[in-house]
Amino acid sequence: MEPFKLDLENYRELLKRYMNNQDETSLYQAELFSKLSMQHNILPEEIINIHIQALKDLCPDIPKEIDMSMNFLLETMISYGLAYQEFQSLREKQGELESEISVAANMQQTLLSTTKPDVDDLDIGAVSVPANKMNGDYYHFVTDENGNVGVAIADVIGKGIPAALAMSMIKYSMDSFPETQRNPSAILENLNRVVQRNVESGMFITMFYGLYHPRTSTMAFSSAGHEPGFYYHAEQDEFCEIKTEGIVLGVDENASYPQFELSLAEQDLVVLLTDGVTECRIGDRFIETDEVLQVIRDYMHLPAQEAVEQVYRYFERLQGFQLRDDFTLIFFKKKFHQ
Amino acid sequence: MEPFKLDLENYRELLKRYMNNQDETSLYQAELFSKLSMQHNILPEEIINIHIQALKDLCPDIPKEIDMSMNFLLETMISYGLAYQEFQSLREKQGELESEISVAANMQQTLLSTTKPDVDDLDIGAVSVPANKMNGDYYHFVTDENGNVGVAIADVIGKGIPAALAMSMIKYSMDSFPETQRNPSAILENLNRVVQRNVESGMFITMFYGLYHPRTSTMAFSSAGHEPGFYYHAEQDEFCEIKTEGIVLGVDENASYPQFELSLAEQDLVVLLTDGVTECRIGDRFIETDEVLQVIRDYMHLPAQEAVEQVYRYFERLQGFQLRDDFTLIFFKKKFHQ
Amino acid sequence: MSQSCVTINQEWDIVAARHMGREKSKELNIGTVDQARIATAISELARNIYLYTESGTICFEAIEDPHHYKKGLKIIAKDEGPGIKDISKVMEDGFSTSGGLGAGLPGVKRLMDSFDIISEEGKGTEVIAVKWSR
Amino acid sequence: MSQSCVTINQEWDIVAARHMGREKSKELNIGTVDQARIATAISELARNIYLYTESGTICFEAIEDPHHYKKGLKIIAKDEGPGIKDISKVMEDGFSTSGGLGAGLPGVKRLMDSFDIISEEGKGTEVIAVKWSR
Ligand SMILES: [Mn+2]
Ligand SMILES: [Mn+2]
Ligand SMILES: [Mn+2]
Ligand SMILES: [Mn+2]
Repeated sequence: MEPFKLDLENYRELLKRYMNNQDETSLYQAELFSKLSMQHNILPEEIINIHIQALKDLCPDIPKEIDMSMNFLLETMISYGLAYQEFQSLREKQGELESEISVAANMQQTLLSTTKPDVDDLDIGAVSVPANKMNGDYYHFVTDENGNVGVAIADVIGKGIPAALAMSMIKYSMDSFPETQRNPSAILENLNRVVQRNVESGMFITMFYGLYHPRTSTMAFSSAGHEPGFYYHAEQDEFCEIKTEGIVLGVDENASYPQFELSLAEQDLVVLLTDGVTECRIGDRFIETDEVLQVIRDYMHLPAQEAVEQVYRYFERLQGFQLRDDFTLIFFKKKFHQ
Repeated sequence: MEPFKLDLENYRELLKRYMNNQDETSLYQAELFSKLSMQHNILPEEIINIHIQALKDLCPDIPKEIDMSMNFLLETMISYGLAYQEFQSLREKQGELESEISVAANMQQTLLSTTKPDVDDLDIGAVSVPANKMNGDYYHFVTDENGNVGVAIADVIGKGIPAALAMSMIKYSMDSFPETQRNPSAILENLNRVVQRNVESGMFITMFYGLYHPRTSTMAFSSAGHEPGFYYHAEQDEFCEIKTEGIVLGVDENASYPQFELSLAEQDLVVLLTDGVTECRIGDRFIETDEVLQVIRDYMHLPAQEAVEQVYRYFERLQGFQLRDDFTLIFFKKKFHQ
Repeated sequence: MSQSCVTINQEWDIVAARHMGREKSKELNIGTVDQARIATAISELARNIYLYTESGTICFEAIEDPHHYKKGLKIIAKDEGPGIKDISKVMEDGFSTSGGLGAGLPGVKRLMDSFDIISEEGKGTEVIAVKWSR
Repeated sequence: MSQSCVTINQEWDIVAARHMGREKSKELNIGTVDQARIATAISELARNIYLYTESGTICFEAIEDPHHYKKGLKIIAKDEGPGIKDISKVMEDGFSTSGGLGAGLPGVKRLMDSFDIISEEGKGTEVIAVKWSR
């Protein structure tokens, strides 16, 4: 195919060939013509105009009424042309805003970054993907001097930039807690007060905090209204929901967060997640818990990091590659004794 | 004019009238037809199609080649139709983003809110207005148990969302400093390390920190590359620049911030500001320092809060009601002895 | 430098203004596409007057550039309506002024080659827009 | 359930695929506008194969909905190319895949009534899209 020119002559030649042959090649070139025209900011009314010109050249005896009808058609295209121009400015504006948000998202990532702890008897996997650029979910690992592993998972009710701002607050606050207060119940009580004081009413945060003691193979945990996780009991090959009590952060200044405990045997698995996983929407319906557990079951034999990534990919596809909510999933797997 | 229907019949009637009369009324209605169509998400190729149908109804003996030519034209419109659909999703997305930013800006205001301290011998005024929705300037007052008044004023190099995120960080960090380190030099050294550690390279923060001791009527201060403020010496009726040394935060981990002192006599005034005030742009030129001081002089006899607001309003108007940078101005005025 | 004007009191006057604008455009040899754009711009300006003010006028003037290289059509839309409080706001896309149906003043700006607006609250608004013949 | 396929090796094959798609659409009584949309979707899919993979196929299948209420055209575009690493990314507007000239996969999704994609890095990509006759 010869190189493409964006002009009346070219359009006329294409149109002529199509009128003679009614061939698909001409129609394909019509498509290319319009795409190139768009790249050169040609508006739809100009396409109509070039069509009128070409038609008059090709059929000089075109009936007058048909000629007139084309002017009428041209008139209807002006507003579409305006919309196309507005689209172009909006795209530019959007580009600027998106690069601002990218910078902010990078800052957030630097700020919220965490390292998976390297513990002998645990295989840990974690994935957290924002629905948009900025993440309103949060997870964090800490290891104290006794080798205990703390894991936090949280979700701001809401998404995007405001949620991300609130998450940064949580992170700063946690960083400034003294080491002595690092048990789940105390941490949530502390955070609750911070949220209560600093966050506008109407913005709530749910959080689960677990503290794993390798010596006893137990996990102590408390939850502030967070989406319940699951405990997979390997011996009985059974999942059960991890029950907790405790209100979301930021509602009641005097809230207390009872602490529970879970004993992990070999091959047991603790699944922590946010509602972006369990409230995955497929078309018009939400996914059922059984389906979620089935997907987890399908991949949990894999190394923990690979497993969470596969589960994520599965749900990403199920939702047509457009997450409706931030998605965070953590696998906490007790290894075989070696 | 009769109520408007969005259908083939209606289009055909309009087209028929135009073909008979070539009147402006029909063309005006063509415009209304296309605008209403756009509101109902009708794509341009559908307009072409309805035109083809109407034309065939009105001229049953339309030459075959002209009919074919219209199919060719229709083919060129598909891409424009796609662009229109993309425009609609983009507009929706943009709307969401803007309301997100509004919420975030509100949160930021709650977070950064500060109360002017009530000190016997001081009259304090402060105003801070963002150029866009989110503020990359920051000011804050603290009063310690001895009645000393701390004042911080800062500017992130950059605007918008990333700047606002960085500002939140500054605020959290300052909140968590122990009381014992609240002298200007130490505060800036501390913050410098926080910024160095947590903020991506390329984002800098300038800050001025002053600590006023009412007992001695002196203000100790340090600056991290911040826009110099002014000291008005009432006795000599003279302004002078407040000289400082110290590099912006986030550049050099080991930077130190020398501390200076200023004695305030009755009616003396300390003016703290960000470069949004001094680099106010009028058309093509920047304002001169003398002009800034003249404006300050014109209003400084007023109560401090009223004075800063008047100065702001003056500059807002000068810039055609479109701030190019965040604008922050603080007056710190030593009262008459009563 | 003679002006021809149409007074806008009712919706029909929008058509009269478009008609006059189109005739003037033809006299100045402005092409079909630009004629249609000018007509749409006139609709927008006239609809603003019709919807938001008691009455106003749309005037037309044939002009020449300083070097006499080209001719153009100048449209002056003037009213003594409530005026525009925040001009930057109405010049933003998406902030439409004519009942959601129009592209607003940013649309007029796009349809024409040059655009200026003067408005005072309580006194009225004047929009001046030019389209050159090519 | 018989499929007709076109192998995409060179640019000309895009036209062959469009042609086959259009013929099938006509057989299914799909209207002119939708025919043009289907052709544009095929261009997009075939151009992706042509530009980014060694070769691939575009197949067509006439289908019926479960209640036999309506007929539709199913398009299956399959290649053994490099696969798509981040599918959500290529499904975003503005992230065009065909050399800046196309509306990309989001365009295909808009042009058709249903859309699905399976891709594995290093193994290839399969897009399945359906358009129903109205
Ligand atoms: Mn959330
Ligand atoms: Mn969520
Ligand atoms: Mn700044
Ligand atoms: Mn500044």
